[in-house]
Amino acid sequence: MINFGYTSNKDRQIVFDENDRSVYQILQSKEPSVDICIQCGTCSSTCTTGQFTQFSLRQIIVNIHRGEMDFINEDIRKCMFCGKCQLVCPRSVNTRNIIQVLITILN
Amino acid sequence: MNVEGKKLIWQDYQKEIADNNYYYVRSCVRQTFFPGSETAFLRILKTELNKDVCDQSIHTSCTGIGYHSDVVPIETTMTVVARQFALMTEAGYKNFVPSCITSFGLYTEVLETWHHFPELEARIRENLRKATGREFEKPDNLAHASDVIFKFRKEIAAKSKYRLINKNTGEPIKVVDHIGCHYSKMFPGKGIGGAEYPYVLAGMIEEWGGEVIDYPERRHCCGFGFRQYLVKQNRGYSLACSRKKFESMEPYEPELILTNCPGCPMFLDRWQYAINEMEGKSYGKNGQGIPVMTYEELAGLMLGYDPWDLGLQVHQVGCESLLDKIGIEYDPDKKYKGLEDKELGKPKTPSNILFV
Amino acid sequence: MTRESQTIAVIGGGPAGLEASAKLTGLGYNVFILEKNTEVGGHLLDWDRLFPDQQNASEVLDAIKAGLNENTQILTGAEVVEISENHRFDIKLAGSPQKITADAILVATGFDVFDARKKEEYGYGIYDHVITSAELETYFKNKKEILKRNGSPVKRIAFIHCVGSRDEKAGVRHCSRVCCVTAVKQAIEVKELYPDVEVYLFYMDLRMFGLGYEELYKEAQEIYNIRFIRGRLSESFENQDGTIMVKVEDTLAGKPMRINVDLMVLMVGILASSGTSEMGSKMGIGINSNGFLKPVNSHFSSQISNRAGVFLAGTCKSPKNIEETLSDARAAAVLIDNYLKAKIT
Amino acid sequence: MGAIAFHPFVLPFSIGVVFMLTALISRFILWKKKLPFADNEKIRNGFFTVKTLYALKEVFRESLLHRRMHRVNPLLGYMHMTFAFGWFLLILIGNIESRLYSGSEFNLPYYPIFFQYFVHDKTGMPLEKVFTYLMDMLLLFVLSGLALALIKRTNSRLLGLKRTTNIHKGDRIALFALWLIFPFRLIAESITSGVYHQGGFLTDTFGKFIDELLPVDQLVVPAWWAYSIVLGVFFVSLPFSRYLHIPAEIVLIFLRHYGLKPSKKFDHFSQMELFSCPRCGVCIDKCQLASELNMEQIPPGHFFHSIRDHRDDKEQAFNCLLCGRCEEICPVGINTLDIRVQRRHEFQVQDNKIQFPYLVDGKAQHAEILYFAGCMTHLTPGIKSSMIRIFEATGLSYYFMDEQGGACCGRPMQMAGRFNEAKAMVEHNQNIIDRCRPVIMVTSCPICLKSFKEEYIINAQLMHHSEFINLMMEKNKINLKHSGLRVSYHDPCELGRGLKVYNEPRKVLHQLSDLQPVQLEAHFSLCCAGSLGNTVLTNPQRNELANRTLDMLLENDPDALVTACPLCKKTLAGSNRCEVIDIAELVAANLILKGEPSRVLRTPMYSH
Repeated sequence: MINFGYTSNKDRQIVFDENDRSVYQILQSKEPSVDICIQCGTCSSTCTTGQFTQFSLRQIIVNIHRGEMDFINEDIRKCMFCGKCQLVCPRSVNTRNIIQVLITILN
Repeated sequence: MNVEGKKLIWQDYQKEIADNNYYYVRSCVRQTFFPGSETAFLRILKTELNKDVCDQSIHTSCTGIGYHSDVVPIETTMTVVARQFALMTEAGYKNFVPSCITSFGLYTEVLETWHHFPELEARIRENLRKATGREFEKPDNLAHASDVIFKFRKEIAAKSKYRLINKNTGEPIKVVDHIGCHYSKMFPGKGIGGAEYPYVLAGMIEEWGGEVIDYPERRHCCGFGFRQYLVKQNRGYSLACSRKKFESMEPYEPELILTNCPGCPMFLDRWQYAINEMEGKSYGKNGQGIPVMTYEELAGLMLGYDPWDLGLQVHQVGCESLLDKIGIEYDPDKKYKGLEDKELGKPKTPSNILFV
Repeated sequence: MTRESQTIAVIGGGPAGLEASAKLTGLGYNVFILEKNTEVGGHLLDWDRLFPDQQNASEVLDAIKAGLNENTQILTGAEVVEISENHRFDIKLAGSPQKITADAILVATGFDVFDARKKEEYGYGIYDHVITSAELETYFKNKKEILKRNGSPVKRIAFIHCVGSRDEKAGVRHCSRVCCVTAVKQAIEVKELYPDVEVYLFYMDLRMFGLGYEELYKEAQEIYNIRFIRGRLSESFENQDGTIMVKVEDTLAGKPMRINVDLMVLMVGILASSGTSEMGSKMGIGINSNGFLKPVNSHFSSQISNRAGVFLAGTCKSPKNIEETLSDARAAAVLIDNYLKAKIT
Repeated sequence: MGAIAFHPFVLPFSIGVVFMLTALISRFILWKKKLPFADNEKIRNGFFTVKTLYALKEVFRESLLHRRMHRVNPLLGYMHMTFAFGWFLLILIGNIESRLYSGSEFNLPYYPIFFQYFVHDKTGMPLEKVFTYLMDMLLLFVLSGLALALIKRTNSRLLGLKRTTNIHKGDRIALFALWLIFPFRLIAESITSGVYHQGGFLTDTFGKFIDELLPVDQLVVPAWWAYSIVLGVFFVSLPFSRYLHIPAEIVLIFLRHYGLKPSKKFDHFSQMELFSCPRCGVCIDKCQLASELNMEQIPPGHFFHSIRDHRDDKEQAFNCLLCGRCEEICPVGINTLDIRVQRRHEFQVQDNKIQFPYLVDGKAQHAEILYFAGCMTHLTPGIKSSMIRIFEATGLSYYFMDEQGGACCGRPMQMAGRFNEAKAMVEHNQNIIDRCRPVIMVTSCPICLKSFKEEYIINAQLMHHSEFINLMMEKNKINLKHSGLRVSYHDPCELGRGLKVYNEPRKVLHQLSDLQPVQLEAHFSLCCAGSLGNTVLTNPQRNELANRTLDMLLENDPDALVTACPLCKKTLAGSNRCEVIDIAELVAANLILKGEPSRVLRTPMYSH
């Protein structure tokens, strides 16, 4: 093996068919309202934690659906559970339970 | 796949290609990467097809690499391009044939720009006049060298000694084509077959007996992308692009990659070696690489030229497996011998698998 | 003169033309419906069920047709060649000595769906498993099974929104409005037929403008497990096994994405039909930048053309759903009546 | 007397008693050993004090008389009282009777129980007739309770219970044994009396009746066998059935008097509370999830049962509003909410990593009043601006701690049982509050207030804005005019049952408006269903509950509904059935300010 001084860059593409999307399936079975999210971003904009960090429930949901699980476990632990997201969600997604279920599934 | 549908599209992208009297401009890098290719082009046109080709040594780089790397301003580039046209005009030619895809894209872009902004053209004429005292006519016909070979693919086939057919099985050789990005992605109408399903190389492969293989990442760039390769820190990105293509084509088991751009054969060839050195992965059959060729090299092989005259020994991925399949005769001992049997020196063989 | 002595030529026998004719004959006028095709009904003939309540298109068409009375004359296969004006309009039809004389003309020449072949990179007409929404509708209508070319079942379907809508590269700047909800409707229908099929919708925006559409969208998520991915198809490719590789940017995850599907359905947009453009140029009616016919004022006289006695109804003016089309046709009928009454007195 | 009275049929009873006592005593000894040192210390220090006497008094009042149960449901109270107090008296009087007869201090334990078998002629015994009458009377008393128990089991509605608890295997044996004890005693004593004519008004009469039908002299011994067996069965099954609540409650009462309290973790005190639950079922009807949404398994009666039986209680633990209606009503005074949260904690992933590293010291500023609006209040800006207006009217200096948003108070995390995480937030906010050094700390959110009261150490008068407004009113710092509105007041759970703030908001509202009564108020108020305590409920379920609550609140057709919690406001307003305003908003709109005309509350948006 030769070190040329560079390596092949990691592909950023979401390879949907190869990603492990099982967490979404479990989440979906335990909290079906995750399905009706329309990714409007209201939750992430009102988020108390969002004032301090890049935390976004919207992105967490979409990334889990795509099986992009990097950092999800760290991210969900940033949530303070205050419930503002639940109050503002136009689709009435049970946001807090999504966090609750994820914390259980991912540990 | 519905080939009929593809043909409908090909019909929409027909292109006028002059049939004689070409003014040939060479590529900066091809002569060092694949030195036999341009020689083969001239030999085919002049001796096989009896065409008039003007090949001068006084033209310069088109500045394309510098232009796309943001180091040469556009007016400078246009003036250099204007000088190339002036040389053509002075030599009495009207059909401009660049060897390089980047050049072809650049000439097309300059001509299009002048078409829409005549005042710019006037200023460039003025610049050229001031700098060199030359005047120029815009070419009547601008075609890439691969367009010219495409135009005469049937004539070449008629004169061919070999066909792209496995002599043992009688099956056509499976070839993937890779078109240089600047050939038609910028101006789909200027490329044979357009940008989505280019036909220029596919037409040659079909005509010479091979089977064209489509694969999902066919349109993806080889990874040259000037700034990606030229800066060493970015080189991993270049490598990743080629790797994406290899991984995508691998299941189709192609036996040859055919290219028409200076950079693409370079990267598709050398990166196979680099990936193998880094990770031990190879994409051809039996742990071998997939041979990569330029269209001139392939045309030359079909016409029975000696592989070593075509410069196939400077390829990183050895082409002997393909030559054997087609049944092309060659002398293995002469591989690393130059003109008058001068020793060229042997490359260091890759450590883990036999690539050369 | 009375209403009974006056004649109106309705060009185009789609929902708008038929509905306007029904209202006009109801008022007592004589109406000629000039239909280029062999049958009246327009695109409704090819449609199976309508959003958002899944009513049968044929029921709707029958209800419209039921309004026609004996004062209506339907001429099918009738292509307008020339229109001349001499107090009244004289209309010459192709291949027919018959000349129609009318006191007013209603243009209801409708729309054509976008020719998906123009989006070459999507592979329609080239890849085996790429169809349009209009084709899918005929599958539903003819109870044709949705299978792969080799007869094996389809496991995953992608619906691609905005094919020939909101696409300057395809020369279409407008939003075709109804395709979003059509995609949702068709996705649900697919799931009803094949509950195990995975369905993905690739969209830029979801424009659920009508009452009941948003509910349908939510139903798709909640009941049918249909997934929406916000990303517009850049290009597709046919894999070795005939599946289609869909390449999008997953804009919400902020990453490029690729996903293999067995069937790709292109939600083709609504364009002014060739007949619409033809009528526009033949009669000197204004054409807007999207290729649709331009009424004199799009707010308060949206059924009146710039040429006296020529009226416009339906999707020759803009993409519309059935409800809007029929309302528009009825409005046109009223305006034609007003126009002719003024002439009578 | 002479020889010791004995018959083999006393064995089942005797073995049962010995077994039960052994099981109970060993259980309690084991349990006490596991108690933390501090708790044991409390027990040691309290034992020889007046606390023991108070505990005894409470045991008498609650374990025997069931006073609290009487208050909740008289019939149910009576039923429990007959079993507990009636049986207790039967044993007590029976003992006295047998001792008086034998004149001995020492009796074998079974002797008083089977006294009627061993002694047929009590002539010469002091107060012979009185005892005979009393014992029959007491037996009748217990039997009347048994009749009620049978009715409760078959038709609970007659006892004012819409639902009752279910019985499970272990319980069933104990329950049937218990039911049979007193009828069998009646039969045994009556048959004996049928032979020897020794009984009182009940047993003698019944004995004569049986004598007419059956050969009573042959039935005497079998009848006593039967009575002894059911007693034995009951005693053996008691430690393994819900009847463990009888001894457990007594122990619990003592422990409470010695100062033991529920902790955050599910510990031995929690277990004692759990075993003290008699599964009387009064909590079931009070639970809105059970009564409105048919989630039968949620109320503590069932929830505790699942824990005791080691069944999966996760759903039950999390699907609870923590509204406190069950705790309020519980006759045993079990801390139902604490146990619920303790169980949640058990299910949570214990994470000892540093929580919320992104929380860095926030800005602090000294002022007389420190105002913490709370996360939810940021979604009801009307409350925030009203509070600012009120603060300004008081002329006191104030600092709005989370004006630009801040960390959550930690209560929602606490309620979810994630204590480490909650602690991190508490520490963050505590630090800011300490640096602010306020005189009064006001919050608009009862959820936060509860957390501040329980989790924080705040050296200031800590109060909800309704209390603050009342205080300012009483000190004449603000003056209010009547709004002219008829309003109804909704007690937020956390403010009312959680913190016992019932009067202050009402006092303020009386000043401001025409306050209408509602059917369920204060202690008994309904939850709005927006509760952060529940993570499981779906939105349609929450809407359903909110609508039922509104049905009750809007009975008197008020002009507006007033509440004192941003979450209640949002939840109740979501139905669009009436104008919902916060008490602060009503106050702010009706402040009498010098030199400025007071604002008029906008007209109600929804007419009804």
